[in-house]
Amino acid sequence: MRPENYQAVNHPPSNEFELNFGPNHPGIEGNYAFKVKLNGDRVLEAKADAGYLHRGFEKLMEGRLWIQNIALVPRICVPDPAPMEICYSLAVEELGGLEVPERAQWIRVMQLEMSRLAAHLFTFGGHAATTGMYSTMFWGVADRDLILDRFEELTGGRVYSIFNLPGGVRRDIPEGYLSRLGDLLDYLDSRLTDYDDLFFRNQVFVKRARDLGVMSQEQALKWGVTGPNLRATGLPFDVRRDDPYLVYDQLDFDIPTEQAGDALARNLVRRAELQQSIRILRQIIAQLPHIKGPIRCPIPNPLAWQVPAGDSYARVESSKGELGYYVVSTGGEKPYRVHVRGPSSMHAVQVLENLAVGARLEDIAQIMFSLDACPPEVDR
Amino acid sequence: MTKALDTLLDSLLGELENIRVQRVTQRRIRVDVDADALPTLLELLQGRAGYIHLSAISCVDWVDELQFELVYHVWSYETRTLISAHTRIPREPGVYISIYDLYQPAAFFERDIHEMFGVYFEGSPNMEKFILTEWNGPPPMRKEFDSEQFVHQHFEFENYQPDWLRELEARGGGITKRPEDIR
Amino acid sequence: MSTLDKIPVREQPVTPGQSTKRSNPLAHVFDDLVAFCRAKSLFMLHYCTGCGAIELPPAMTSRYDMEQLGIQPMVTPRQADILLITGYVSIKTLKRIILTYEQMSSPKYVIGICSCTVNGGMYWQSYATAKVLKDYLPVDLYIAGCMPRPEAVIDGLKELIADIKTGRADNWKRYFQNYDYYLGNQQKLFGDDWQTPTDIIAEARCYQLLTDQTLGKHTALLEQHQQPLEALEMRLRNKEKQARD
Amino acid sequence: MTDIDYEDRGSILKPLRALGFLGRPAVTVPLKPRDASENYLGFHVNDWSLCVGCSTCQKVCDNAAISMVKIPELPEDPVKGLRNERPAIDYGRCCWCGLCVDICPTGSLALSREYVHHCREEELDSYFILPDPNGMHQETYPKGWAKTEDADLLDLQRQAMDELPCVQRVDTFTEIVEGYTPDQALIEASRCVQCGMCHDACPTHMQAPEYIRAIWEGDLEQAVREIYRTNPLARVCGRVCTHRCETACSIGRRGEPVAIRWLKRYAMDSLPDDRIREIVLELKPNYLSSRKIAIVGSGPAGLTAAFDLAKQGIDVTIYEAQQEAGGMMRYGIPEYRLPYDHLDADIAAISALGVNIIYNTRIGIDISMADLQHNHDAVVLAIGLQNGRSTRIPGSDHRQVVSAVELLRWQSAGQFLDIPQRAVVIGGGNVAMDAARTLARRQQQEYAQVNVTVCALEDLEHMLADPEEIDEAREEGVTILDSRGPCECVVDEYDKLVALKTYGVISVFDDEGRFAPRYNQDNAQFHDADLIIEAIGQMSDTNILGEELTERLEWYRGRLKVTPDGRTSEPWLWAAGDMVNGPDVVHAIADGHRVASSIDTCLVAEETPA
Repeated sequence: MRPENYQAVNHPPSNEFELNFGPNHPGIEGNYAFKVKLNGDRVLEAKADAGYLHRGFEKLMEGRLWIQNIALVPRICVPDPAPMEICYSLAVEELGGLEVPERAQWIRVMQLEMSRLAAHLFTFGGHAATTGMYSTMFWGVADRDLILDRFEELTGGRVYSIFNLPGGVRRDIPEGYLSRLGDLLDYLDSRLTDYDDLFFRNQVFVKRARDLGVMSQEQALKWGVTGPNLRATGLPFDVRRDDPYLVYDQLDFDIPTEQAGDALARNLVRRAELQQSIRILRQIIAQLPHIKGPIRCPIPNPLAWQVPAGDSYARVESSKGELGYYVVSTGGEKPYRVHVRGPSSMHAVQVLENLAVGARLEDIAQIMFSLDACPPEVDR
Repeated sequence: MTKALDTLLDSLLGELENIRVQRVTQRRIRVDVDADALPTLLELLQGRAGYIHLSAISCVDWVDELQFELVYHVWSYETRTLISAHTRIPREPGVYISIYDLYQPAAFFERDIHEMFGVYFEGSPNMEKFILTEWNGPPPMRKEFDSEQFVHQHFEFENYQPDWLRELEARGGGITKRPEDIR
Repeated sequence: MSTLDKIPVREQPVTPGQSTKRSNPLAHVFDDLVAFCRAKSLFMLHYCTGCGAIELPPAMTSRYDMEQLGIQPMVTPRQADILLITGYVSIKTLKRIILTYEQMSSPKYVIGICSCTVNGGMYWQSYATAKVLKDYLPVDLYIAGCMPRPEAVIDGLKELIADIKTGRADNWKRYFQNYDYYLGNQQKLFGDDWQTPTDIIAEARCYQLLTDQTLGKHTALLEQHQQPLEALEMRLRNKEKQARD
Repeated sequence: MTDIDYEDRGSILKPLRALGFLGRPAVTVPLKPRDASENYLGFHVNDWSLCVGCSTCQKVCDNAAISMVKIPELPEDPVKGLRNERPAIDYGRCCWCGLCVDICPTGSLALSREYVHHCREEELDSYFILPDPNGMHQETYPKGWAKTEDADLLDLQRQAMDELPCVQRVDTFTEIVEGYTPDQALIEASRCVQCGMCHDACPTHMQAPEYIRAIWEGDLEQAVREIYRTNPLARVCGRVCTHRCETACSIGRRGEPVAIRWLKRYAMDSLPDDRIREIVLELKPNYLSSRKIAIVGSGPAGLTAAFDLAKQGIDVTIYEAQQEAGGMMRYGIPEYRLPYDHLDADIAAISALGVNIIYNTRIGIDISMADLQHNHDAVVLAIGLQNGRSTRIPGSDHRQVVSAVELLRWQSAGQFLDIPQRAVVIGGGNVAMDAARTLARRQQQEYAQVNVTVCALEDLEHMLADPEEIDEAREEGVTILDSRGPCECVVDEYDKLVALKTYGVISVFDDEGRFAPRYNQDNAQFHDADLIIEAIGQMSDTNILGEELTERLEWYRGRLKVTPDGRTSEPWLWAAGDMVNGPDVVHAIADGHRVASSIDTCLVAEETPA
């Protein structure tokens, strides 16, 4: 068969076109595609075309030991892997009734917030690039890389850390790590104003992003939008606050919101979340030295680990929104079923399809990046 | 808040027969309900307690019981609790009702479950293939589909012959246990 | 078939690999110059096929700055020299990769990074990913890691550049010379009626890379159902549409 | 909420601000690989001197990237738990998660800080590497992700075994070791990584990984089945086995080995006897062979041989001189280590297979070897080592000087009646300890006080008895003197034994390493004794064979000469057990298997006309 990209469709004489947008397109975040129906450059209809990154994670997990899946899960969302590991671990811990030591919980929160910072910086970069402002991307990616250096120091891996096990974390933090992290935070803090000058106050961006992909709060709720995209419509919902996990209830942070619900608002929420993440991390740096104890509760021999039968649904606020893991065990050495609910599975498909209608072709990329859609989460 | 929730749950218990409610943790509630009663339950939850956010629909293939288990995770922004509504449908023919009219996000999950498990949801806006457009095997998430076996039938793997291995084999050594052997 | 057939082909016995002998003594000097320039400015196709792509933005941007090597991302296959396969390729993606690869103009170089391109990587059990990339495309360079750090990628690219300078990186020729083999593997995966719009056989003739391995039973299968593409009919002005708007 | 004013139009001079960036350091790093972090997940390194080839890394690898490769040059020693295999890793699969490092029982595997590798398509074989300490490209990089205390995925602590405290055990013969509770057994079983070192090390190659697995999965019947595949005397071995398996266990490389012996015992004890017998009877054949085999002696070797042969449907008869079966297991091992009812249960299970045991029948007296040969197709000689060796020092032929085996046999048979007030044991092995501790118990029962002295030739470090035996004996009030060489059993004028005279030992072996103790005559001691027990080794009582047969058989240093599978020079006669290769239960069992299979093959060979 011919790949449908090459199915030449002859329309009756009109200026309606069908266009395959992606998967190989710089405006697309990741490996993802749209079938767009255009009138001129107005989008009449957009249909998401996913599956380019499909690996059948949920099937693979059923074939691997509980602990082996730890290496698998971070791959589900490449730009923001830490929440994946931790969410899976939380689900398994709930099943196995494992008590995670407090120190481990703090270290986990540290990873989550670092990962959030990195992911947001990355998303700016993307969005800026879609408006032709590459220097923002260069800055964002370079600063993200500094965070990755800290990840590398902590976990031994730059992007995929594979640092969390059900029951805790795999290593304790290195000597003098927190101070180095503190320096990094100071640096990032000082950079924020640069970003404002370069990007958030940049009229090129502001004028293009405002009133783009507008979504009212009702629509957002109806479409199952979560995370910064939901908060950009004025609803201060955050899993960290409303369904607390780990030690977030001991941490002090705000939930930034915006009212407009357009691409600009979504970016401003992320911009504000950078500050909040830095704030949280500073609290952790202050607290962590006083929290002693083990970094992992004793777990059985991984080769013979049978998690008690049952099911659990764990939720984590990833940088993209609400991330959920539904894990079912039949008391065996492998999961019976793992279902991953990626936030982008809403944003990248339904929401994007809806928001794209009426937009102009060149704005689809912007909308996609402003929603921070992560294709591998959709495909799994 | 939790008190209000309890009263709500009691009222639900009253209105639907054979429904089992079980509070797992402070914010997690498990509800088991018959397949025909589920939409009503969700409607009540959405209408009465503001469970307007469908977090996910999970499908579990209980191949031995010849059943699919559908789990609807709904979240209420008001009561801040997550209700997981479990229901079971027969594996054959594997047809169920869509809840798209209640929750629009259901469209994605139902479509996903359809192509991964082969469960058909009547009334779902789009049951076409989405992720597996170029896959013409059985629904892969079904338990009877053995991915590893499929791979060994359809793919060859790299057969390395590095020099050190050849030398070892010349000296009577060589690979004794391949990873496939212990699986 | 496609218009490439119209290109006049010099009637000469073609031996695979080596180019036909030239009379002009300066020709080789010229070739070396070309190879040198080619190695100095490489365009890398901007296509994130898998997770490894996450390490490319750092490699391309200020921190590691690939452009010091004269390598830049390029958005269209036609102008790209390097096709970077970043990690696992799901079968759906592999089709696009092959289409893209065939659209790229020779000489073209394929780099497979991450474990997955070599032997299936951590998705070796997966029903949805292709396992051994080099069965479907000739690969010039592999970079190990899951995923490789930007430094590793750049180090690999340096080697590729060196190979281009010496003219050693010519695996792209193999695709034309052994098209039947590659097509066979592709058909095994995508079904017998798999075809791409690019007419590889005609191109092979044009590049004088047509060998006895180029054609075979798989290409014969291809001939049966290959039709040329029809162009889309477009009209910019349209009465009734305007009336509606 | 945001504090930035994105309405701000800025001014035309704003771009000049960018000049400020000239002062900032550049973020670009040089175009060469940076040093990786301290616990970087880089390429593998493997310390071959530590690695034992247990293949645990292969089991935990989630990408099926690890193959075990045999390297002929490396040492292989099942008894020490060494395999000459090392992991080879496929970098076309590996994802550098480091689980292999965290689980490695020996701690030999680690990830280095090396991370750059690339190759052309034709060099792709370089992706399949055999990690050694030198790193992937023979350049040694510092270690990255390596084993740390808090990150070990294995439980190195063994489940403690409860024992009777001294006060409770010293005056009774009830079993000392109490055995695992179900929870303990479960935890202990879960520690196993299924490497199979134990299986290789065990003389009779028990299916230890399989039955430990079964225990972990809670399927005790399966465990018992696995045990009976290779060992019909599991209750005995679960208690008194010399557990070579545990010395080989790969967990024992850094921690305490899995308590394989106690787990076997747990499996056997936790099922009711009749259920176990049913499981054994599953092995009973539904056919009967016409062959008849006689086995002399119902020790471990004889019983095992009988068990195997009976599984072949062969009619087996065991001739036992004593009034009960078990040989040394009954008459050599004191009850507090191996309670008789467990031994009886094992024997009952075996005889349930149709093995016929004739008691109180002494070969040479009640029935001759010739008759056995005449009535049976083959005869197995498994008479063990029933006679104690004598020191042959002056007075050692006195009636108050007995051998340890004799004493233990009295005790087991209930014939040990007049208990000596003061006893001296000569010897430093486990048998000596058994005798001493038995005496101690009897003395406690009779006189409520212990006066037993053990005179060992070796010093404490080199004493042959297990350390815990020595400690427990001391706890129970036994005096243990090391480096004392016996020189005379002193007898008074009324021909009554009064004491043992010993010299201090200068050296036990001579320069060539032969046994030739040298004494220091000046350092003489007298140990008062009403009874002297000689525990310096046993020998087998071969008189029963009769001169004529003894003539025909071939001998080697007083031991019967046999082929590896137990055949003597006589075509109808096999020999097995301690009399062939030294005193050890599990070796005797292995011997029994060997002999049985050898007999079976020979009989089959005879049946099929050549």
